[in-house]
Order: sequence, then structure tokens, then C-alpha cells
Amino acid sequence: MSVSLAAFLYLISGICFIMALRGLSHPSTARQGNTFGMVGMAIAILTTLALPGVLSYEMIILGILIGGAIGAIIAKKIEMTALPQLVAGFHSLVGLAACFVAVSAYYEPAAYGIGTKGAIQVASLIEMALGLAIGAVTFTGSIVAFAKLQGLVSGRPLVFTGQHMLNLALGVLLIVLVIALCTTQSDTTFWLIFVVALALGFLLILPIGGADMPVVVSMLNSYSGWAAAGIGFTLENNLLIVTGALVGSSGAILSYIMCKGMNRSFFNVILGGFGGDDSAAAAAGGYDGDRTVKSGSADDAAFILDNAGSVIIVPGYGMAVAQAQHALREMGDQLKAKGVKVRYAIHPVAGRMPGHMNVLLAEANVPYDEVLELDEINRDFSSTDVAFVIGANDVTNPAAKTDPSSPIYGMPILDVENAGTVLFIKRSMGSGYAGVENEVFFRDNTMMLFGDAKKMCEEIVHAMDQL
Amino acid sequence: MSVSLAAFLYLISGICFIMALRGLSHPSTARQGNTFGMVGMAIAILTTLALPGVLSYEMIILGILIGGAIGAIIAKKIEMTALPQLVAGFHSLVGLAACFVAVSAYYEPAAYGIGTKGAIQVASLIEMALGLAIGAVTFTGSIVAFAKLQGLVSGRPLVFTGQHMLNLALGVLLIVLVIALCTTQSDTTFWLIFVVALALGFLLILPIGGADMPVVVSMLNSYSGWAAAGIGFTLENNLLIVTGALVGSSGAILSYIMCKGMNRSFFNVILGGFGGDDSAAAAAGGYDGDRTVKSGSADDAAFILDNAGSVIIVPGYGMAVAQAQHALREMGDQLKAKGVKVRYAIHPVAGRMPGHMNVLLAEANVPYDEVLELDEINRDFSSTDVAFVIGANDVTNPAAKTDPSSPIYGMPILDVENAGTVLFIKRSMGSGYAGVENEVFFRDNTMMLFGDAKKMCEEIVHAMDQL
Amino acid sequence: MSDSNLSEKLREIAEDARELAHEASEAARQAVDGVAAAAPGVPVEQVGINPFVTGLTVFALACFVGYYVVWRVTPALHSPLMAVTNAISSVIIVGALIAAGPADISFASVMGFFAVILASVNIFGGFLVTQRMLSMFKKKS
Amino acid sequence: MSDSNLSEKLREIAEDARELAHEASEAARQAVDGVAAAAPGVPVEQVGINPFVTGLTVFALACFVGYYVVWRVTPALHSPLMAVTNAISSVIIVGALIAAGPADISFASVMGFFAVILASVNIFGGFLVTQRMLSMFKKKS
Ligand SMILES: NC(=O)c1ccc[n+]([C@@H]2O[C@H](COP(=O)([O-])OP(=O)(O)OC[C@H]3O[C@@H](n4cnc5c(N)ncnc54)[C@H](OP(=O)(O)O)[C@@H]3O)[C@@H](O)[C@H]2O)c1
Ligand SMILES: NC(=O)c1ccc[n+]([C@@H]2O[C@H](COP(=O)([O-])OP(=O)(O)OC[C@H]3O[C@@H](n4cnc5c(N)ncnc54)[C@H](OP(=O)(O)O)[C@@H]3O)[C@@H](O)[C@H]2O)c1
Repeated sequence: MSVSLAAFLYLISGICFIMALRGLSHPSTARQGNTFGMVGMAIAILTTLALPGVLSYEMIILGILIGGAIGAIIAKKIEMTALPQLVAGFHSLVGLAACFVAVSAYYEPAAYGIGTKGAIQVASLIEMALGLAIGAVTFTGSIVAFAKLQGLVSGRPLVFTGQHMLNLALGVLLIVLVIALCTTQSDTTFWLIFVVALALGFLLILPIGGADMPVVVSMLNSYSGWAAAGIGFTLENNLLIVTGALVGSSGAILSYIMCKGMNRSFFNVILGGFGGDDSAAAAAGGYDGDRTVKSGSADDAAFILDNAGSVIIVPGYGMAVAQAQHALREMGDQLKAKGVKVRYAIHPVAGRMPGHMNVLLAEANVPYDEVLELDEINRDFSSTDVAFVIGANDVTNPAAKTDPSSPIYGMPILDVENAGTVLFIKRSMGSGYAGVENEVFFRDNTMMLFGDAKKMCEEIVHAMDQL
Repeated sequence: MSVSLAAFLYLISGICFIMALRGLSHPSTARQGNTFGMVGMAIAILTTLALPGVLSYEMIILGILIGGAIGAIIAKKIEMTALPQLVAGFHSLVGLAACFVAVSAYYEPAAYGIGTKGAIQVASLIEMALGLAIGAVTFTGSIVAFAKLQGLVSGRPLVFTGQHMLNLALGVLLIVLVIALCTTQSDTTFWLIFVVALALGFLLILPIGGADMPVVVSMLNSYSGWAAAGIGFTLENNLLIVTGALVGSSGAILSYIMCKGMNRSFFNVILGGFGGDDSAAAAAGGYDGDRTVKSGSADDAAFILDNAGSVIIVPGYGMAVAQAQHALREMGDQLKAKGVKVRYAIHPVAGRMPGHMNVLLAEANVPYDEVLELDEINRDFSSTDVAFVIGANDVTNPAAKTDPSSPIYGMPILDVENAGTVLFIKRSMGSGYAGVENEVFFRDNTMMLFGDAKKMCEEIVHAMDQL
Repeated sequence: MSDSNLSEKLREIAEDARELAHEASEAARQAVDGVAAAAPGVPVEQVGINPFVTGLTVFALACFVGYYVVWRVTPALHSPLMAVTNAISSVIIVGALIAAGPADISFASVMGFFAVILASVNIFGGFLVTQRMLSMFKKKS
Repeated sequence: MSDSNLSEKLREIAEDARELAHEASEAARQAVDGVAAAAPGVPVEQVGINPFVTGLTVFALACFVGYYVVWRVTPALHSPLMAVTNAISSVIIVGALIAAGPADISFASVMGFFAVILASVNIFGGFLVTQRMLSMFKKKS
């Protein structure tokens, strides 16, 4: 295949990727978008296979089959509640793959037309070293993120004194090593870069709390996009440049949206240490046991819901943990059958990943036009009879509006307190991710429903049947 | 200047143009956007001047000074009501400039590196011929548009039998001539293309009615954008490619928005003949004089307005013709001073150019946050006391919703009829651009205020002072 | 002229010719290398990407940008949009400047001169009228 | 060998040499022309645009496209967005395929092979999990 034809096909492939992201602007076009993405990837792979330098088809097809089978099985088996760790896990693989590509480019530069071993052009060498370093940081960083999200290690931030200094030192060391590589082209230096970057990935992400992992994953995704664009420059491959820019923008924008949704700066997230400070809750008042809380049973809840004209359901992280979405949808159906208007309100950072709640509700067959964003529904709480909060906490906490000393101050929240009655399903009076007590628990129009989200929903469904 | 540096500066210039359009997404950033545009153009010009082949600075600076002075004076003197014809007029100049560039490229191809006179590469020759033809069509087409909008010739579509056949024949002739040019490179053929394209421009636009001119101007703008992109390919100049794509998209999207706003297909507009058929009004019922119309004076209007709690003002083409925007704003201020809530509702195709009403109201110092789009305000008519329609007609005609045989059927309209009282300022019972009678005139809650829009507004202001 | 003289002379010519041939082939090789050098870091097979394809890439992306950027323009500013795209489309002045560029006056450079004037009318007129329009858009104070 | 024979021969050699020289210079000229031909319609001064600048143009435009296209993604689909960008970022497989490409096995091609496996996990996993997610999003029937 001529290189011009290949470049043209790469352009088509890039346009397919753009169309893939474009399709996600609405659920009705999203599947078509995903198809575009697959077609684009197929074009990219077939085009590359047809390049003159690519000959060992057996090996390559074997590799694709092995990898594809593993990927397909994972995609089929995975629980939707485990999405955040899935993305993190996949992401670590991209990082490692980038490292491997950098290694083979270093040992066989001629295949990429960037010189010969030991005499690689400096520009390419820098690119390569950066690719290796970013790939390695992504690899270990994503593994930490995966472990924290999966609960393999504690989600608590692991802070130790001097960590920022250590990371800074490692970063400087990396730069020195890259410079050394350019002058000496020594193999040892090359592998040293790899090892130091691996260590840096661990150390950078360990101090960050478990619930900040989505920001981290998104950020690493963004970085790897920019790195891919960089490699695109070296290989003069416009497909890599375009895709890198797309992925880079996407990761950056998602990180921005999450930070904005939490009203925290990006640096605040990255420098870590948030979400593990139990004293925050105590300082903010704690639950002193003296204040009265109205607690109710499933029967009480069923009665209240049954008499309501309209209900807004606010799901949060607890719903995902309890896998309560199916029971919840059943409850919603029952209410709708009784003529109650049921809608769902999703906060931008509800759950542990952007859009997490939407996927879970979709999984439970909740039609997406009943699921509304904060902006669309927030004004409607005041004209709603019941706000049914299930496993959510921080995203309903009015301290974000009233208490400037609160760590979540300034974060936009769902105004559930304005509803006629507020029902809260949670297991305890414990606080949410941000470790802040929620004033709404103590309101007169609030009733706490203590218990596991899924079990409680099932009980409410049962109770409503009895009515 | 090295060509790489020039290419880089051209990139900066292209980004400036993108930022210029981006700024227009909101009035508060629009001025900054325009500055970006000027900076981008300055960079493009200075970069080109620094290219090795450009030497005769005196001539060039003289040309820029002459052209710049003329342009600046026109921009300063022009009435805002004359914007549509201004754009058309400017546009004819771009067309002619493109022709001149094509001519000089033909006579001095070496300056562009595309061969020598009489031995120009075929690809370049085609590009050049297309540039010449599109430039010429744009030139004469825009002149016709200008003349119609300025009222120099009748806005009525000039239809004659066989016009589509004639245009088709000329189009085919053009193609034949381009092919002949590629084989012979004869000067006569070159100039013949020019002449035929000039004629085609005239003949294509003459049959189109005066009020469709904005669509035509936008369409020609789009074409010239694509042509510029084509020239960019020949000269391998990415700035021309990028700018061409931007201008091309912009023109196409504006044409689309206008057609959509009129619920007409693009072909319906281009094939012409709309807007001159007086029998349409007659066929649609005409004003038979039998049906009663309530007509009122400025005093009546002042009284009604004075007693209203909220007023929505709907301006249309008639306001522009009468230059009534200042008197209207005065009236609005007076109402606001009396505690009446005043807002303006703009239909996407009110007036004779997209956004025309907004500019006129802005000129009269109406704050842009009181001026709302159809989607934003249409639901509010039913809760509004008075709809004050000034020089608008078609955009309020409910036949668009109810009468499938109407030429405007399907066009979105402003639901003024839902307001408590509807006041209509116009000079007569005459129909609007589409030649369709407006049912609302005969409603019980409608009062016609016959007279010139400006005079009537002034009288109302005066009458309100007396109250 | 003696025969030996003649043969001497002929040998000289032959040698000269060989040298020339060598030089020429050297030049040919350099010319080819020059192409590769002009595009450092480019894999040899990639040198040959047709610039049309690159242009097409730029064009396709610019169309996407144009699409998004124009759809985001608020309808209230559609008139300024028409005026400003009019001004921007005068970037054709780049071609006019090259035409008017050569030091000596010719038919082509005169055409270029006129094109510069026309495009300048548009550039100044377009940007200034846009500025005038935009300066009128004010928020409620 | 007679002198005349010798001179005859020398003349022949000289002529051959001249012909060679001519051919070589012709080749050189063709090589130079070839550059221009590879880029038809390119002004000679423009042949030398650094590919980095072209790449930068593509990059800048793609960033604009990415910005607009991602901001238009509805928040409800942010999870599928993360999954699909993950899959798309595996386009790094292009590099892996080139590494694994050579017919003979080396350290580099083995690395490439592993990279192909890893990227494939991502590609299939990413697109399929996205498809699974999206297939769940349904409208009220
Ligand atoms: N979505 C994102 O992209 C993202 C990214 C980064 C950070 N975050 C952060 O994550 C938080 C999300 O807020 P959120 O309101 O969804 O969650 P949250 O504030 O963390 O609260 C979750 C609540 O669910 C309850 N819960 C846990 N397991 C449960 C079970 N099995 N049954 C019933 N209840 C259960 C917990 O209370 P009990 O222990 O009493 O049961 C807890 O209070 C925010 O602080 C946000 O800043 C989100
Ligand atoms: N905006 C665009 O981009 C665009 C583009 C293409 C086509 N159009 C078409 O233009 C029309 C625009 O609708 P429109 O409602 O704004 O205008 P219209 O339907 O054309 O009606 C204008 C009305 O203004 C009245 N009028 C004219 N001069 C007046 C004066 N001096 N004082 C008072 N009244 C005066 C006329 O009635 P009298 O003669 O009785 O006074 C006429 O009925 C639509 O049909 C649309 O499709 C618009």
C-alpha cells in the first residue's frame, strides 16, 4: 500500500473516531457512534497491516486473538458497578503497551525510520523517553487506582511526610536521565527511566484518596492522549496526532468537570490527602447523639410514597455498592403503576465515576428520559412531595451552600431539603466520602431508613404490595 | 522568512480566525473575537509580505491604503438598516478579487510556482478556472442581490420561461470551456469562462425574490469559502484551507438556518420565483373587506399598554424599513418606567437577514438580555398582557401551523395570538413577504394600528406622556 | 599534431568526462538524500505522502471546527457573523499580495494590485462594521 | 595496435564517458524534478515546509475538534465516554504492529507482540463494554 493511500485511510479512521465521540452527544446516536469507533479502529489496524514493513501476520493475528479474547470476556463478565476499576485496569494496559512500543522503537529504530540502534535522532529519543515515562507512570498509577477502587488496598490516602519532596526528586531525576539518554544512548539509562517512572506512578497515586481515583484515571487518560500525539509527531502519523488530541481533550475535560462538580481545584485532588481525614467529620460537629433523628421502617416509607403525587429519586454511591438499582427500579415501576410521577435526579459526581449512576439505572431498564441532570431538575424539588435519597450523602449536603468552612463548600448540590418529605436510605449515621455530617438528616421533614439500600428497597416494594 | 516559519504564522492566523468566530457565541466575548479576527488578518498579511517573492511594497501599501480607506468610510457611514445590502456589496468585491487573483495566476503562474504561462499544470488550471468561475458568479450574483436589497431593481423575482434550461446550458458550457482550457491553454477560452460565469451569476440570482437574497448571499459566501479552500490545496497553503472551511461552513449553516426558519427547502429558494406571486394572497382568501377588523389610534394603544403588566414586543421587517427602533426603545423605556415588564421576541427570520433585528435593537440601546429568541419566549405569550407587533407579519401568522396549503406551512412562528391583546403596527392590511393573509388581524383580541411604524411609536410615546 | 599528442589529448578528455559523470551521479545521489534530509525523522517510506492527503486532513478537521464553532454562535449575532466571515474570506488577499509582489510591473501584477484594493475594502469594511455592530450590544446596566 | 586504432578507441571511451556524464546529470535533474513532481502544484519555495509545522496544524485543529466534541457529550454518557476513549487510545497498536512487523523474531518484535496483545485487550474490551453499556440506555416506550 502506498504511504499516501495509508495516510488517507488513517484520515478516514480519525474521522471515525471523531464521529464516535460525536455520537455520545445523545443516547439515541451513541450506539451508532460506538460502531464508528470500531470501524475506525479496524481501518487503522488493517491499514497498518498492509504497510510494506509489516510481514509476520501469524504472530500479529495470534496476538490480536489472544488479546481480543481476553478483552471480550472481561467486557462480557464485568459487573456494571465495577466500571470505575475496569476503566482503571484497562488503562494500565494501554500504559504498558506504550512502554513496550517505546522499548521496541529503542531497540529497532530502523523499523520506524528514526535511525539505527545507538544512533537515534535526538528528537525521537526524547519522544521515546517521554513515551516510556508517561506509559510507565500510567501503568503503575492505574494499577494503584484499580487496587483502590476494587478495594484490594485501602481507599484511604497513604500520606507520609516528605512525599511531595520525594516525588519532586524523582521527577527531576527523570529529566536528568532523559538528558543523559540523549547524550549517551546507553541501555542502562533507558531502563533506569522505566524503573524510576514506574516508581513515580506508584508514589504519585498512593497518597490520593480512593474516591478521587476517577479524576486520577481521567487525568492519566489525558496524559496518555498527549503522549500518543507526541509519538504521532515523531512518526509523522496524523492518525496518532488526531486521536491523541481527542483522548487528551476528553480526559482533561472530564477531570475538569469532576473537579468542578466537587468544587475542588485540580491541584487539590492531585496533591492528595483528601477523604481520609476522619477528624473532619468530628470537627464539623459529628453526630453527638443528642440531636433527634426521625427513623422509620419500610412500611412507613411505603405509606409515604404511596400517598405522594410526585417522587424524585436521588441515587448515590451507596446504591452502586448495594447493587440496589434493580430493586429501586421495581419500586419506581410500582409507584408509576399507582399514578405517582417518578423521576431520577443525578448529581454530576454522584457515585464514583462520571455518568456512573446513569449506566446503573440504564442497566436496570430505567428509561433515560426519566433520568435528569442537576440543572434540569433542581428547581423541581420544591414542588415535589417526596425526595427519595438512596445511598447518596455529600451530593445532598446543604453545608456546601451555607458553611464556608466545610470541605465541600461551593460544590453544587441537589436541593432535596426543599421537598415535602425527604427519605434517606443508608446503613448508619455515617458520613459520605467527604467526611462531612449532613444537616438534612436532622430536619423535621426527614425520615431516615437505616439498612442496606437493596434490602430496604425490596422491603418497601413488599410493603407497598400489602397496602 | 523561511516557508516553515510562514506556515507556522499562517497556523496562528488560522487559529485567530477560529477564535474570532468562537467569540461570537456570546455578546460579551464578541468584541474580543473580532479583535482576534483583525490580528489574524494582520498576521496573514505581514507574513505574506515577508515572503521572498513579494517585493513591490510601495504598490501594495498604496493598494491597502486605498482599499482600507474606502472600506473604513463605508463601515462608518452605513446605516444599520442597510446591513443586508452592505454584506452583499462587500461580497461582490471578494468575488471580483478572486477573479483578479485567478487572472494573475494565469498570466504569471511562476509567481505561484505552478508552471509557466501556456504550460500550467492541469490540476492548477482546473483550480484556477473554478476560482475564476465561482468568483465571477459571486461577483455578479452579489451585485444583483445588492441591487434588489437596495431597491435599485425590483425585488420581484424576474421569472421567464426556459430560465432553468438557459442556466443549465450555461453551466454545461462552463464545464466544456474548462475542459477546453486544460487542453489548449488558450487565452480566449480563459476569458470566455469569465464572461459566461458573469452572465450565469446574473441569470441565477435575477429570478430569486428580493427577500430571499440573504439566503443567496449566504450561499455565495459558502461557495467562495469552498473555492478558497480549493485554492489553498493548489498553493498548499493551510491558512486558505482552514479559512475556506470556516467560511464555507458558516455560509452553509446560515443558509440552512434561514431555510429552516422559513420551512422551505434550499432548492425551493434557489430555483426562485417565490414571493412575487400576488395571487397567493388572493387564493388564500385575500382581504375581502367584509370581515371586521378592529382598528385603533395611538391613544388607544397608549391606554392599553399603560394598563398592561407585561408586554412582549415583536419587531419585523417593517421596523427596519421605518427605522423605528429608536422610537420603539423610547416607548419601551417609558413602559419600564411605569413598571411594565418589557421584553422583545425575535423570530429567526424576522427582517431580511439573520440577526438583523438584534443589531437594530442593539443600535437603539436595547440591552441584549431583554431580547429573546423564539424558543426562549414563545411559551410566555400566553401569560403576557400585550403582544406589540411592529412591522412583522409572516412570523406571527398561525396559518404556518394550521393551513397545510399555505406557502409558509410548517414554519415556526411566534404565538402572539395567545397574548391578552395583540397590537399590530403596519401601514395597511397588506400581506408580508410570503404574500399570505394573516388570520390574527381578524381576531377579537387584536387591534390594528395603521401607520408608519416610526411615526406610530412616536405618537404612542406622546400619548403615554399625556396619560 | 603527433599521434601520441592526440592520444594524450583524448585521454584527457575521457578522464574529464569520467570525472563529470562521477560528479553528476554524486549530485543525483545528493538530490535524493536532500529530500530525506528536508524531512528529518521521517521514515523513508513516509516521505512520499502526497501533500493533497495532508491538505485533506487539515480540511476535514477544519470543517469539523467550522461546524461546531458556527453552530455555537448565538442567533442574536448572526448579522455580525455574516460580516466577519465576509472579512475573513478576504484572506484571498494572500494570493493577491503574491500576484502584486514582483518588483517589475506586468499585467499580472496590476491585476494583483486591483485585487489587493478590493480585498482591503472588504477587510477594513468587514471588520470595522462588525466592530460597530458589536459595540452596540450592551447588557442591562 | 596501430596508433589510429588506439586513438579510435580512446575517442570511443571519451564519447562513452561523455554520454554517461550526460545521463548522470539527466538523472540528477530528474531526481530534483521528482521532488517537485511528488508535490505537484507546490511553489518551489514551499517544498521545504517542516513536517513538524504541518503536524502542529493538524494537532491544533484536532484539539479544537476534541474540545467541542467532548463538551457536547451528554453527562449521562460520561461513563461510556471514558470507556470509549480508553478503547480509542489503544490506537497505539499502530506502533505495536510496526514493531511486531518484521519477519524475523527479535527482542523488539517480541515486545511488539506483547504490546499487540495488551492493546487488543483494550480495544476489544473497551468497545464491547461500551456497547454493553449503551445497549442498556433505552427511551420510555
Ligand atoms: N462521581 C465521580 O466522578 C466522583 C469522583 C470523585 C469523587 N467523588 C465524590 O464521591 C462523592 C459522591 O457522593 P455520593 O452522595 O454519591 O456518595 P457519598 O457522599 O460518598 O455517600 C454515600 C453514602 O452511601 C451510604 N452507603 C454505602 N453503602 C451503602 C449500602 N450498601 N446501602 C445503603 N447505603 C450505603 C453511605 O452511608 P452509610 O455508610 O451510613 O451507609 C454513604 O453516606 C462526592 O463526595 C464526590 O465528591 C465522585
Ligand atoms: N430574516 C431573514 O434572514 C430572512 C431571509 C429570507 C426571507 N425572509 C422572509 O422575510 C419575512 C420576514 O417576516 P417579517 O414578519 O419580519 O416581515 P414580513 O412578513 O415581510 O412583514 C413585514 C410587514 O411590515 C409592514 N411594513 C412595511 N413597511 C412598514 C413601515 N414603514 N411601517 C410599518 N409597517 C411596515 C408590512 O405591512 P404593510 O405593507 O401593511 O405596512 C409587512 O406586512 C419572512 O417571510 C421570512 O421568510 C427573512
